[in-house]
Amino acid sequence: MKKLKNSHRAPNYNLIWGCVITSIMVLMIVVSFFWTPFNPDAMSYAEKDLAPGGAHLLGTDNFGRDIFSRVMEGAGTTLSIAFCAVAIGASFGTVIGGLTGYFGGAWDEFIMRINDAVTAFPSILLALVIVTITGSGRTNIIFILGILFIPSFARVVRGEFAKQRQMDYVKNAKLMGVKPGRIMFVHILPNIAPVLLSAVAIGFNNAVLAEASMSYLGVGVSQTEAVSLGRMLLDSQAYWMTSPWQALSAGCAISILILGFALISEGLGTRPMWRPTTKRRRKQHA
Amino acid sequence: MRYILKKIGIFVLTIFAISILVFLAFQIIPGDPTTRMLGTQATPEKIAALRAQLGLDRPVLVRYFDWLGNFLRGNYGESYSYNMPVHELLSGKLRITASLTLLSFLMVLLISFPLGILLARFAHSWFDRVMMVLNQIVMSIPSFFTGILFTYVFGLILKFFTPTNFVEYADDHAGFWAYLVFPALSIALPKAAMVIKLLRGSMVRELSEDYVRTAYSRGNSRWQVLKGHVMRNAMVPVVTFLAVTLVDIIAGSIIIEQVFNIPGMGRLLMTSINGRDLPVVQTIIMIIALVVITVNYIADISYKYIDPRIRFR
Amino acid sequence: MLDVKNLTVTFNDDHPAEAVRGINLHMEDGETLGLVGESGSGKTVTAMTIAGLLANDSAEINGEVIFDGRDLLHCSCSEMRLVQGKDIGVIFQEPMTSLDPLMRIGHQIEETVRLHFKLKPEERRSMALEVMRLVGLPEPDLTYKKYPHQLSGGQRQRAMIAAAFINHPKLLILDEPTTALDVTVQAQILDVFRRLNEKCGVSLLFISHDLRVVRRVCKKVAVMYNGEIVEYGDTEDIFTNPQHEYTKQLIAAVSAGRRTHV
Amino acid sequence: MSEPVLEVKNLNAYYYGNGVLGKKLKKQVLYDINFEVQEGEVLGLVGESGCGKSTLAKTILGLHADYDGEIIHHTNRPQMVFQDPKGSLNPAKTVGWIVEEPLRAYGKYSPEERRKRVIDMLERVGLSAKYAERKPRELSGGQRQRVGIAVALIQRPKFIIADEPVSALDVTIQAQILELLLELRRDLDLSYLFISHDLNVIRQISDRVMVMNEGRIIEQDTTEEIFTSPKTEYAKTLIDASLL
Repeated sequence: MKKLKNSHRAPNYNLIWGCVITSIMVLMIVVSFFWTPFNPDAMSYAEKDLAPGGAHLLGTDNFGRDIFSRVMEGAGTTLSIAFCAVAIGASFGTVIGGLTGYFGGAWDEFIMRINDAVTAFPSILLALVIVTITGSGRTNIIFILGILFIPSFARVVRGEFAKQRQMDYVKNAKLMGVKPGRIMFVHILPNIAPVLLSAVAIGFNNAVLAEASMSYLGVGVSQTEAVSLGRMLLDSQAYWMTSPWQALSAGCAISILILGFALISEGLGTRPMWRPTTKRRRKQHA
Repeated sequence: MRYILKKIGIFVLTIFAISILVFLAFQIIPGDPTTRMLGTQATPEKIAALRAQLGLDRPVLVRYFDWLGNFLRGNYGESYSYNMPVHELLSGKLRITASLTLLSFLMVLLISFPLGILLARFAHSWFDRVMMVLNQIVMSIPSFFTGILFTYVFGLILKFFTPTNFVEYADDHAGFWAYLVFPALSIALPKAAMVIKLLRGSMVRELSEDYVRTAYSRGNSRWQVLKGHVMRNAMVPVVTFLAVTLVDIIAGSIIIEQVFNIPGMGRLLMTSINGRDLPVVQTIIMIIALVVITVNYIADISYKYIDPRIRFR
Repeated sequence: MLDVKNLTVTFNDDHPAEAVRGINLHMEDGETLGLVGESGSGKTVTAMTIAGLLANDSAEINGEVIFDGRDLLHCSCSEMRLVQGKDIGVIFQEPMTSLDPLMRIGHQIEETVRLHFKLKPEERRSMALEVMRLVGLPEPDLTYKKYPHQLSGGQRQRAMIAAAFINHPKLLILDEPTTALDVTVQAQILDVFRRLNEKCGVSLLFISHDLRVVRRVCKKVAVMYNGEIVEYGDTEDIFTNPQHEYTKQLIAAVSAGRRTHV
Repeated sequence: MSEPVLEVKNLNAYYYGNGVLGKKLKKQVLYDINFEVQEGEVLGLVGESGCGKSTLAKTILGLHADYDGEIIHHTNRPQMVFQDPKGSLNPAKTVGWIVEEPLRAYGKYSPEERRKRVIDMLERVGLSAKYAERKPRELSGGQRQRVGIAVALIQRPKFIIADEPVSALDVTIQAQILELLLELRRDLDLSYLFISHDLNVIRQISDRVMVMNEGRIIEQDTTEEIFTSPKTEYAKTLIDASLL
């Protein structure tokens, strides 16, 4: 049986472009931890409202701060919050989803009801409610978004586990006497990896959007704590006439971050690179 | 018939559960409203008196039923910061947010259906690929950024509308709707992009089903197959998503009202969150919760008429 | 009635195994021809090419398929559509998925008529009920309003036959119509095909991997292996003295003789 | 006859669907099943799809819990060969890993010992060692089914339930797999409960045959008896439909 070559398959553009965009942004963020063209918070009245180009790649804002370094820093904050939130959501979600999906029974029904109830509400609304109770700020936002992502992850993982549980290879493993824990994580997990990764990518997508929205609404990362893209957008809105590039660069940064993750999830979800395309049905009439 | 009764039963039950949840959520909030109302000269006696006056010292259950009773009768209690009844505060704002949401939802339908079908018809062609890339980009741009772009391009430069002054419905009907067009569009665009992707994907998936092959074998043309068979089958997952989309639009309108400073419910929600004006927040959240449940309930019921298989479960 | 001359179909994407390498077939009016072979022998591709259902973006087809004097391979889609459903009916293997789940049975059966003839709704309805009775669907006027998921496998296959046969086509192409059915139901469906052939004179092109089924319905058999027809003749001759090695293997595997074992 | 390998006494099995308002709907699927499998015997079980054959197989092996009645295994670790070669092997792992997994669960052998046994078993079922590194999707249906058999046999069970092992395969390959199963029975003195809807396959491989209809065993006899003089009406129609 000749080994199936993957080369002549149409390359998975979504995944490639998604990785390219995301890695550029991540690279920029990692660099920003050590070095930024200018100190993001250094104000210099002389250089107020400079247009992009020259020393300041993206120009300066109304306080003379360099926008490019602020965007680098802001993207870092947004991404780090998103990362922690997704980490919480994915880990708890996978465990809860796995257990309920694999073992089923009353617990499965009960948790499924809660998942449906929570996911029926837009996450932003829930986040706003909790923020009223707990107050805003970076750590609060991380925990709020983290907890809010658990149900959506749990639902995806539960669905996949329940589906794989019916497969014969899982029954076979039970017959051999393989312990449930091993079946779940050694047998089933690798088979649902593509779907899981796609859910993580969607998680990032939503997390970045949620963080940016909350900061824009003024309930996210507070101004003193750290630079946030959402906050930059909010502050720069008033200075449209003088320095529109301030809002544009912040907004584009958010969009590019989201686009990167959206492309990755699109690429992973439908047709991961390493799985050859299923036989195309020869049905449609030309 | 029993099926519908069961559904109504669950509907009422869910509302009841949500009302308890919302009420409890706002009881566990640290800090007591009275301290803020009394401000600096808050002496223990004054606080106790005010608590008694507001009835905060009664057991939780009593307060809950009292609140629920008032809520159903339309009296949502006193706003802390504006110290006037909440329902007066809300009256005009509810209509603004509702019209913004419905206009936006209408736009989503008008944009996504024609385009979705067109892309399914020309699936895997260059046109399809280009549009899907565009679609992906539009989907990734957050609605508030689109809002800002619209205010900048259409407001300040092209002067289609003056960004900051909102036109009241009372004094100019046409102006009211004209002003809402761009905010609604900036909410609708990313949502429409998602619906297009789902509708196209669902139709392309249905096109590979066996019954499509049978339809071709009877002599149907490509359009006849799309219109007669695939459309309806593809609609089943789309309806679920439309219900979710409508709910997301409500959330989206809260943000967009900040961008276009529309004095709707969303804006009031934000100001009362920042001002920790709890009765107002509690009421708005409760109203949104009711709308969300009703929308999901209607979607649940509509499945029966779209997919007969569900009817007989 | 049907003349397939040197038909070759090659696929340029990932599964060359389904290629068809230059086959010739001939069918008179009212004839029943079995096309037998294992999965991958190209029998389904041949049938789909004749019925014009092969999406030729992925396949390269040459040769000729002369049907009533017209070469189906080289006519436009619109001309092809006039033939499909009117002169050629197709019945597929999976009764569960080959019917539109959201459309009533009667409506689907009538669709074949609606596409080809301008008739008043009552006329279409009576034609549908009449063909439903012909294929043995229970209480036609009740089943008319039902949805596919409310019928059993056998009933759904009968509905498929009714839809394909309502215009009394000259040729019925059957792609493994009984494989997905239970043994007892299989026998009844095969009888329906025989009745249609004997009473209404429709010719059958019967595709299957199961010799026993083909033997019950078809007078002539063509055995396909790896894209070529390796044996062609009357059913009984093929069964009594198969020439080709592969045909022998096929018959041995299915023969009822008990295998002697320790 | 020698000691029975498996005894099933008045076995009833149920399925719990979720009825209206969460009330559990109890649907009986198997009615009063009684039979034994003798050592070294191939007991055929034939019936149309949906008559409960697979449920019986799952219940006997403990994969389905809702039943009453007695199931007595006289051998340890009975194994199963599944119908769908695509689904019965873990798609993410290599063939070598899949066949070795039962030994890891068994936990008695060292890694080298395990690998040696895997290679022996693959050769025993007619696959060369080079297939060990391949993924299941790179194998043909017949090859995958051979791997399924290797997985079932590597723990040296004495009793195997084969649930429609050849139905998904082409006729010519079916014959090879049946041949292999009979060979293995002789060499490793196994006993089979062989389930199929195809009477022809049942006839080729079974010593005794049970005919099942809607959850009941309506006839049980030697293969000769069943095929020459079926007693029940249902068995007759089944046999006529299957004859050439």
